[in-house]
Amino acid sequence: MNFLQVVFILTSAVTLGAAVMVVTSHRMIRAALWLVLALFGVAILFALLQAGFFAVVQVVVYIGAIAILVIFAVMLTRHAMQDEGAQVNRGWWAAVLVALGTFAGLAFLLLNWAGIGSSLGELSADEARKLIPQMGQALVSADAYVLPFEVASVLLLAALIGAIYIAREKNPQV
Amino acid sequence: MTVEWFRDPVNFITNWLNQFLLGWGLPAGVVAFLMNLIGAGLVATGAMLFCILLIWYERKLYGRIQDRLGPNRVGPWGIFQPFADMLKIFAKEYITPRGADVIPYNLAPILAVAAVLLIWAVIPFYNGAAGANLNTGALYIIAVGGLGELAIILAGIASNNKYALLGGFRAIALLLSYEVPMVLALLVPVLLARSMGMNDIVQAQGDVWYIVMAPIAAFIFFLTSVAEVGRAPFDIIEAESEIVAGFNIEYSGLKFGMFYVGEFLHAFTVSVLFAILFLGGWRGPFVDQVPVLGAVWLLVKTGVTYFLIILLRGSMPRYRTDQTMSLAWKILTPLALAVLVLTAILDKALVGSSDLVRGLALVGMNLVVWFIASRLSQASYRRSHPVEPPIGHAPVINPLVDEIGGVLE
Amino acid sequence: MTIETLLWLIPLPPLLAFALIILFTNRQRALSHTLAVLGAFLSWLAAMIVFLQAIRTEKLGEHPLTSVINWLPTGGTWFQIGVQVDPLSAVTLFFVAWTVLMIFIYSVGYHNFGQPEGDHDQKGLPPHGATVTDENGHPRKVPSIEPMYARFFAFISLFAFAMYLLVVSDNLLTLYVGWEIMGLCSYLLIGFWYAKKSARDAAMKAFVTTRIGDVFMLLGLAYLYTQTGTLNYHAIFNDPAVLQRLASSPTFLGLSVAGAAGLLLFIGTVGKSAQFPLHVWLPDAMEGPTPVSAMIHAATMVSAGVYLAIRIFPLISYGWQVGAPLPPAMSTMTFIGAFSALFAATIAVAQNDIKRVLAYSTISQLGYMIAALGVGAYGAAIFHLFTHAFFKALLFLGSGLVIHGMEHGILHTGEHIDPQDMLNMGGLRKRMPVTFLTFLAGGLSLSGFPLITAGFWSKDAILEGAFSSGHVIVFLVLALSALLTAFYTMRQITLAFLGQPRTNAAAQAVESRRTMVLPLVVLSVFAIGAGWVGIPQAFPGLGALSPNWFEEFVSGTLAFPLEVLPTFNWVSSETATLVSLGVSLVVSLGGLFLGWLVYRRQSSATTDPLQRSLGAVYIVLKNKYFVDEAYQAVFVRPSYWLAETFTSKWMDQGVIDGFLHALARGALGFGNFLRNFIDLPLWNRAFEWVASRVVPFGQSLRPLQSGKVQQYLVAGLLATLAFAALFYFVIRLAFPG
Amino acid sequence: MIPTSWYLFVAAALFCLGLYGVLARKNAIAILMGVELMLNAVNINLIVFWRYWGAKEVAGPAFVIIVLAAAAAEVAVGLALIISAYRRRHTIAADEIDALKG
Repeated sequence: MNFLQVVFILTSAVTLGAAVMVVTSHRMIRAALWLVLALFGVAILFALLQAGFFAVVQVVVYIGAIAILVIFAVMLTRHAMQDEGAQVNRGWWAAVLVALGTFAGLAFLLLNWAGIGSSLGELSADEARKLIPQMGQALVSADAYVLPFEVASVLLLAALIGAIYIAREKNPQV
Repeated sequence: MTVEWFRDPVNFITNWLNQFLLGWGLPAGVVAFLMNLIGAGLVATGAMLFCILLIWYERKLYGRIQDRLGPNRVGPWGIFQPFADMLKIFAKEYITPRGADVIPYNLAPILAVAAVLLIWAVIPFYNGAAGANLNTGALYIIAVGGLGELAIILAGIASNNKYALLGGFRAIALLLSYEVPMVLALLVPVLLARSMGMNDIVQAQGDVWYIVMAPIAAFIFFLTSVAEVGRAPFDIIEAESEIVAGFNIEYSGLKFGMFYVGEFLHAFTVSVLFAILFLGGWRGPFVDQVPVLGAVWLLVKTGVTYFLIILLRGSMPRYRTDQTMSLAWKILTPLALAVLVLTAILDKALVGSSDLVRGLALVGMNLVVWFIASRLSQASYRRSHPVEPPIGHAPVINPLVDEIGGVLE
Repeated sequence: MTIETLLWLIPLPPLLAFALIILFTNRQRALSHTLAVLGAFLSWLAAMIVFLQAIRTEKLGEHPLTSVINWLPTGGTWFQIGVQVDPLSAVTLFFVAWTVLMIFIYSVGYHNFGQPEGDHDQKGLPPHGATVTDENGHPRKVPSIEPMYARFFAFISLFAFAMYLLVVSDNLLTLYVGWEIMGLCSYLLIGFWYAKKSARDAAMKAFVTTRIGDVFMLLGLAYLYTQTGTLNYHAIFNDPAVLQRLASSPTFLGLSVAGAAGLLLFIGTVGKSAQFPLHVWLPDAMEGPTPVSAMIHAATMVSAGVYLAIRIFPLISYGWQVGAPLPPAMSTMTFIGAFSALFAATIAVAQNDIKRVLAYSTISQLGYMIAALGVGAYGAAIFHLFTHAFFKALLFLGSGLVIHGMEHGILHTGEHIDPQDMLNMGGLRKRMPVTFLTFLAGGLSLSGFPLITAGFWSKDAILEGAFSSGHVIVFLVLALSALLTAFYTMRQITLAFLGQPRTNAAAQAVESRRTMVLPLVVLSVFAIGAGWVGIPQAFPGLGALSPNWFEEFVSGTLAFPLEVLPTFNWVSSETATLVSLGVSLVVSLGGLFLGWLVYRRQSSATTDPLQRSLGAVYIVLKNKYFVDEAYQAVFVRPSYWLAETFTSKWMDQGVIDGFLHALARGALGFGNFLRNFIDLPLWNRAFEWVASRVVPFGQSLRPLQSGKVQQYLVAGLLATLAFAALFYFVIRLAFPG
Repeated sequence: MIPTSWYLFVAAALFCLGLYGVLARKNAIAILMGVELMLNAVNINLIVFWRYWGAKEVAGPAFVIIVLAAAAAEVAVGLALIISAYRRRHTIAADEIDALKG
């Protein structure tokens, strides 16, 4: 039980707890803030995995953009927040069932997995540094992932335009 | 290794303390943890204290710009004025409005300051003296910027006040819009230095600063970071006269003080960043012999930049919201994109050619882009503002205003 | 940046200029032409650098500057495209760069930049001139600026891009791409004043006519590709094995594969460089904004045809040796070339439109080159291509200046005469001296004035080649047309410049501004001097002074190893040199003298002295042998008739429609029968019954579709889980361990 | 030296929590949050397995980037939809938006 393990256990505990609060808390604002916390936890997990780049990207994209957007939406629709009363619909027990079932299935598969006993060693510093250039190369080289990359970018553009179009007020003179 | 203390005091002390603690028999991990803790504490405290001085400096300068004396009662040249203000703020009562969401409400000011302080972790004060020489420093700065926005929106939401909420929206809208060109402009030095690490970027500006090789990017970065700070001319987000001081209206006492300090500190921080990214950071004469001199150079450059910011604040009128938006989306973002792409292409095309050629090409490219951009913007301005609309023609309305409005409201 | 990278960059600036002008700056005139000229200049710069590099390279023919990238995946392999500069491309690049740059500069002035807007100009018509009041208050007519100024520069930029692309490309496909873009550009430029019917028709004509050639060319490409699996020059023309295989495998009509492919490609050349019988479009192309687009067609684009012909020369000539009878492909080339040369020269004699004369002379000069190729003198062909580009460009620009001056005079005097008719000119040498001198230089060069002009050397080389290849008829024909060339050139000069003005307009003509005169001066330098690089060794006196650089440079252009080519002994026999020299001296000087003799006293602005002397022949020549009318009668009318009467009236409306109508009526009747006797009574009842049973069933299922997404999700996921588990265990049980 | 299985279990748990949120929550925005949690769990797995195979093949990280892009797009469009739905029907409760009810 060394230092890193302690850090890991604390982080994952916080993350999962925050996640629980996200799906259970009554006030949407709170839920959103818990979401931020959970995302932070995931970022720290990335850092523990020595994927520092992704830790930072996680913060940029999820907290810097997505969480802010979510909070924005919460604020914009705050009149419709039924913060009191049941936050779950009638079929929630089925949801619990499915979630638990999924978890059981995943756990079962994991326990039957060959590498279950393995544990992740340390990456040397330059190995960790290699990630960014490698990935950059891979994302734009024709024999690697340039196609998915481009598709993703097109998707983003389309989503942007679509979002603007859907969300804008349909005022007559436009 | 041994370092003479006067050359590189920070590492000297660090090493000494390291030996000392290890001498106690503490495990290495704990020692590293402690060292980081101490370092962070020192940097944070130093920055905050420096900020107090800055407040005085700014108020003095601002007074002179407005043909006043500025603070001049407390102490020589009123240098202790900020301390008096601090005491006042400390002594004030904490009011938590009814129906406020307590945790976020109290979290907001802390985040506001923390977000700025976090940036200092990656700032290289001089060669080899940085909190953490992340290889993703630039990205890290952007990420931390996101936290600042979080603080603002929390303040807006939590304090259960529609003006605060509107102010929060306004602020977030502006900050999000200006983050786009800022990131794009930030990528230009990264591109030129082939690294996102702050110290590497400074290292890469060995013979010529990036403000020469990428003037447009520098210009955009400067402007957008002023906007991110929320200073004039972009201070519509907390304009006392138009809207009641925006998101922090419900805060009082030290909590308000923290927002206040946060803003000043942020202004100072962005000038440090500008100095590092475009003015060659700690580079200057004799830094190779005496590294610690770098800190002085950095401070000088930062001072110049900060002076510019104050000058801007003192001399510029305030933009309307729609004007800020159209500036960000119609001018800065396309410009930054164009510059980024062209820089990338040029840099790739000139791989292997001498630095002189590269630099000249980049400068030329910037000039051409600047020329074209100014031509286009003038043309569009003339199109949207006809000199005298001919009889029988409908007045030209600027399409962007309702567009942005449509997007944002 | 390596020289190869530069090679890739040569065509790009004009393309960028085109895009920018079309998209952004088409309102600002100054910005537009700045962009265009800048683009042309950059390309010129790059081309010059490459050219210098090329002539400094040892054995360029063996190791051309080249760079290749993968373009299209074709099955397992890649279709590669690339750029390449071998001596031929280098030479072409040289004159293309110069002429193009000159055109660009020239057209700024030609389209009256800086002049006021016209009084009643409209888009699609040439400017009519504007009225301004001069310093002492009198209204004056002055030339007005072209209404579609920016558009013109966009088009010629695109054109320049295509030309450069064609020159630097290293395979037939990209060459074809550039080729087609040029076809489009010539269409756009000829029809630039689209409001004039004549311009519209000319554009259509040019497009369709060249298209005929292009279709065959495309066939040739496809055929070649199927045979060799590549279109790269180096892989086809420089590989004896491939050529051997192509040349030895026979096809129809005793043609070898090489011959057939070569002929198909050559038809493309015939279309593009306006050889008989596809020559009709070129004279009409003069409808474009003269002379700039005209000279684009005449001096630059048509060279592309000859360029292609020279490229494919190894393919055509493989295995042929001098003295042996010509293979069918080569004899075809020889015939068409020689015929076009004479044919067009004769027509040119009787034309009065200054530009048409030049157009026909272009056809005849290109015929020269083709004929030279046909008899195997490819070096001479390249040489003439080189020199011809310069002096023909010079002549066209000069004629443009003349027309400009005449238009100015017409604006001044308000006469209603054709500014392009040479009979209306005369005596211009006093009014426009610089134009006169430069035009003179070009004209002498065209007619091969001995020793000092470029045209002399190249034409001499061709004649010498024809002679020493032993085809006396070809030699005589070429000599005769050289005589005619000199004659009509002198006719042109005499009518336009010498003598007295025959109209007031001519008396009022003025020299144009500097931006238009400067290019002429530059070009005339080349028109004079470009020939001295190619003085044959065996030439008495001069030959000894300098080695024949040009030959040394271009020999081995086309094919390496050289034995692929017919070994043409260049330092040929003294007799050949002397005979051809004598002949060319005689014909050029004689022709010039004749022309002067006939036209020196020309005074009437209507009749041509030849009318009397030649009589009926003159009528025939005047009407270009009635070729257009013949085509009209043979191709155009029948196709109209076919379309309107036969296809439309008889086939469509009569046969097909009638059949369909009958079918429809039958079907209608049948349908009615089915409806009334089967559908209504039987099926409807049956299905109504079924439907009435289905409705309650649907009612009972209704609650399932609650419209709540989450319920659907839950159901779906539950099913997924169940199936996943099922499969997992089934597999486990089926394959234990 | 942290065991691989720890990460994987945490990821699985996070995934299932998100799943529950998606399936059970009334509020459409909350559903989006659940989706975000699930995506994060996926990202953790991708990175973990990248490490597990010795950090040589960059397929995992590359797809993390793709997932991030997809997530951003999804949130943008999702929130836009929610807002327009709110404008039209003044509710964002997922089980009240049932125009497709049979």
